[in-house]
Amino acid sequence: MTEQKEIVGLTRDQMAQRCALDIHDGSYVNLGIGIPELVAGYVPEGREVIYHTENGLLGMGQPPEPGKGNPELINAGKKQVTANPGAAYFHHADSFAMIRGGHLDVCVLGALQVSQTGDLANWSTGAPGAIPSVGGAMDLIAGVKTVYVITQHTTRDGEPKLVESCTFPLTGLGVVHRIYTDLAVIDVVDGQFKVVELSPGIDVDYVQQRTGATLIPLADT
Amino acid sequence: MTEQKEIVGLTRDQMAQRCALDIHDGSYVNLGIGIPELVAGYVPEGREVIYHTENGLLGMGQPPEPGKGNPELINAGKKQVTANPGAAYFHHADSFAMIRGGHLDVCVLGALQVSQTGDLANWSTGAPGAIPSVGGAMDLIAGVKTVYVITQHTTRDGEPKLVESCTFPLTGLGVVHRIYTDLAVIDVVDGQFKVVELSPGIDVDYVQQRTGATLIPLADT
Amino acid sequence: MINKKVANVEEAVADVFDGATVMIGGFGEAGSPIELIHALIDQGATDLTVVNNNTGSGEVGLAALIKAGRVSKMICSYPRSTNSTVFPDKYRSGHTELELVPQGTLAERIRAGGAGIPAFYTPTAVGTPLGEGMEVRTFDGRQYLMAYGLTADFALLKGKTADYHGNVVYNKTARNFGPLMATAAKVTIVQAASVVSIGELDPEVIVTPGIFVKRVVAVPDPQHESTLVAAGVSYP
Amino acid sequence: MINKKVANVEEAVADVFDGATVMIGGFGEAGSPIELIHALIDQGATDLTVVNNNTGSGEVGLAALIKAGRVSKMICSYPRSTNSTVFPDKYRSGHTELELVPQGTLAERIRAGGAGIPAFYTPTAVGTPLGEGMEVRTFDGRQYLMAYGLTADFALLKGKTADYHGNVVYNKTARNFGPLMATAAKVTIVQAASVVSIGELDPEVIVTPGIFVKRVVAVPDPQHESTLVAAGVSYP
Repeated sequence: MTEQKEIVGLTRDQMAQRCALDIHDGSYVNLGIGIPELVAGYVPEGREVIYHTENGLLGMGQPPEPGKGNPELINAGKKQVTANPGAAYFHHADSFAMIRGGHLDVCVLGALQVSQTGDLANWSTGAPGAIPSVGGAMDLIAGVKTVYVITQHTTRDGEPKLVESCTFPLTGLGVVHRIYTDLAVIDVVDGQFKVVELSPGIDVDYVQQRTGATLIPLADT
Repeated sequence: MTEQKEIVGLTRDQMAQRCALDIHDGSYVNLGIGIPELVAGYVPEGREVIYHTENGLLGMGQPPEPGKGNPELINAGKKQVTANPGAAYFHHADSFAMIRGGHLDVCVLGALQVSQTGDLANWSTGAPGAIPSVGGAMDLIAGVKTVYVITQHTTRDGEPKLVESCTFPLTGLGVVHRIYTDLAVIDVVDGQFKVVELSPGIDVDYVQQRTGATLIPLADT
Repeated sequence: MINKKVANVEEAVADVFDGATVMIGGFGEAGSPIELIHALIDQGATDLTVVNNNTGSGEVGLAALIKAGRVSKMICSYPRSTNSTVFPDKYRSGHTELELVPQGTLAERIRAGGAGIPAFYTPTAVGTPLGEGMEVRTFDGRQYLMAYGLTADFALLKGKTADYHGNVVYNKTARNFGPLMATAAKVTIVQAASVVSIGELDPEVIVTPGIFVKRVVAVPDPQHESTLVAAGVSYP
Repeated sequence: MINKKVANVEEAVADVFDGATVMIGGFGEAGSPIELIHALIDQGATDLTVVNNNTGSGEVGLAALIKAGRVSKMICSYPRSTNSTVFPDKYRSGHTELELVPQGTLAERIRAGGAGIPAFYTPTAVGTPLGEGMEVRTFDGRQYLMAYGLTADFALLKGKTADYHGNVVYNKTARNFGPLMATAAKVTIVQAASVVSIGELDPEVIVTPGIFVKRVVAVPDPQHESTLVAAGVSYP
């Protein structure tokens, strides 16, 4: 009797950990809300990474100990944080000068959809009656040097999030460099999705079936 | 034997003193190099005026006592100054945001020529071979709410400095509100020079003869 | 003599008029001038255009102003926040119009307004729904959108310490939009936990020089939005 | 670990290349990084485009760099200063080109370059010779000129105190163009009288956050231009 192989892919923490491997020592990084926030917990030994939060802090640290928070020291998700030694506070125009001016090395964002040309949709489903809210997402992807996306490979309903072209309202055009999903690490190269790495126990056909565009498999690279 | 009346007009200090009368309590003021600098010494009793120097200081004070200066605390003329209590330092973009954004109430400048439409020429004679230098003059007259000029009524050669239209390269178009000369106080109103006040012992004909445009005399106003 | 201190928040906001554009500092609760906003609710001005990153939380501060029906238009980047329950109704009923602006473009538009810059170009939002209707221009082979400077009649801000000349320092991430809005409003009003004598603030560390500030008012123990919301407070 | 401190000024400027655009901080002598400039003279890079408010004084610092023939173009607002005797010759002989920019437009162009803004509109210089050739556009009935963002390969700046992350605070009016240029150069190099450990600078008072700075170098007793000029020093 053979054991049925259960395909699960990476957990949220594993995706964050995989992404953290690609963030170099000395990088200035902005992490989006959700899975991207977990990346901060997985910086490899020996690397120092400085976190930027667009509401005016460079050198953001971990959440405060319970009861020790300050309602005037928060992150872009409006959660209480701390400031590391070497931190600096500044106003919103200076903060977005860092972003728009290309001074941040990496941002890591969530996604509703990513197209094979690197378009990102992550701010609105375009549903009627929804309250549209964009925050700093469009600024980040327009300005930060390298844009990483961490996302489940498909929606809860099994719909592909990696697609030929986005159907949701765009956050930006041609901006995503690399995507970390539960199933694979995928680069956007010359208008195509290129598989860089498969999660343990996952084969490329399995990923292709769950992707809305043609993948360039590992073997061809 | 009648005494020959000697016509002299106001001294440099008297011109500055006259100008100081028109600067209201609580004003934020930028003073140009030369006679305008003297205005700071004549603020009437009971008024508080805050001086801005475009190289990054609001709350500029008097020159330091001899030997007590700091080469890193200077004014726009690169002379050593002091900072009054309540002063603030800021960078050049913030300093010119104050100027361009219309936050300064008054600037007082020197002039080569002023036209009857309020054009000012004060940065270049346009002489061949001269090294053109503009500094902050064009920014000041484009941004400050009220622009005063203090100048001798004529050049050393007796040529009028108040003219129908400037022949020297312009600093700005239609920007001057009031001119303080050794002979008169003159407003720019609707494209004409209007005499507001004559210096003691000076009559309007005397001023008109030394002016390169038609004056609206006091009597007609 | 220059003394910009006024006696209380009521006096500070007394001249806000119907139809005014009011910039309100704060990112979420950090920097939100709750006491000034509550004074504005009491004062009664209506048909306001409000500029803030968000739309408030619970039924206090900015959310209470919206709930009271005083806001006919919001200019903000992120109206949909946790506990932001008031704005959706006013938006869907058509009472409150929404101008949605990316956060960095919003910040830069306010800075530009204060700095006498009528318009600038930004790469943010190119090719997106928020770039629709904006002028597109190419520099060095890349597309940019033209954005306009933004100014206001009033700004209501929260500082940490102010002095009688209107110099202000802020507290941590409560700084956010404050220094920008201070420059962009005709009448900038700052509440600060303490208002100190001239010369007590170090000229090297002042964030908002007094030239940008018209009035300061001491609010020694400012309330925190999250505390009020958790306690279920509804203003007034 | 992040440690931006380099051993000396020679190492700090070692990679400046021929033809580079170099922003140099300072307004007159206040904020002029004389030791870094002298190291650049020794280093030998030439055909430089230099951005500074002035053109130096006497035959030290920036004036010495110009005198050595290394500057093919100056972008500045006020080349004609007391003791500015070197530039006029280089300008008249055609060795050094001049781009004259009003001071506020120069400052804003540098800020824009650092902030990812390719162009903006300004009322300064409308109708003057310095506005010739610039695009004119009317907003709200007033004319403005379009000015472009300005960036550089290197910035040489003088701070008061820096830390190992590259955070910088300045001294009085020596701040001037420093915080702007720090943002607009690919490689920003700061000399500071002291370089301190991480955490020694208060996060509330840092003027240039470390993200903008590539290298810091300690120059404990920086020379003052006016002292050198008065002493008749000619570098090298």
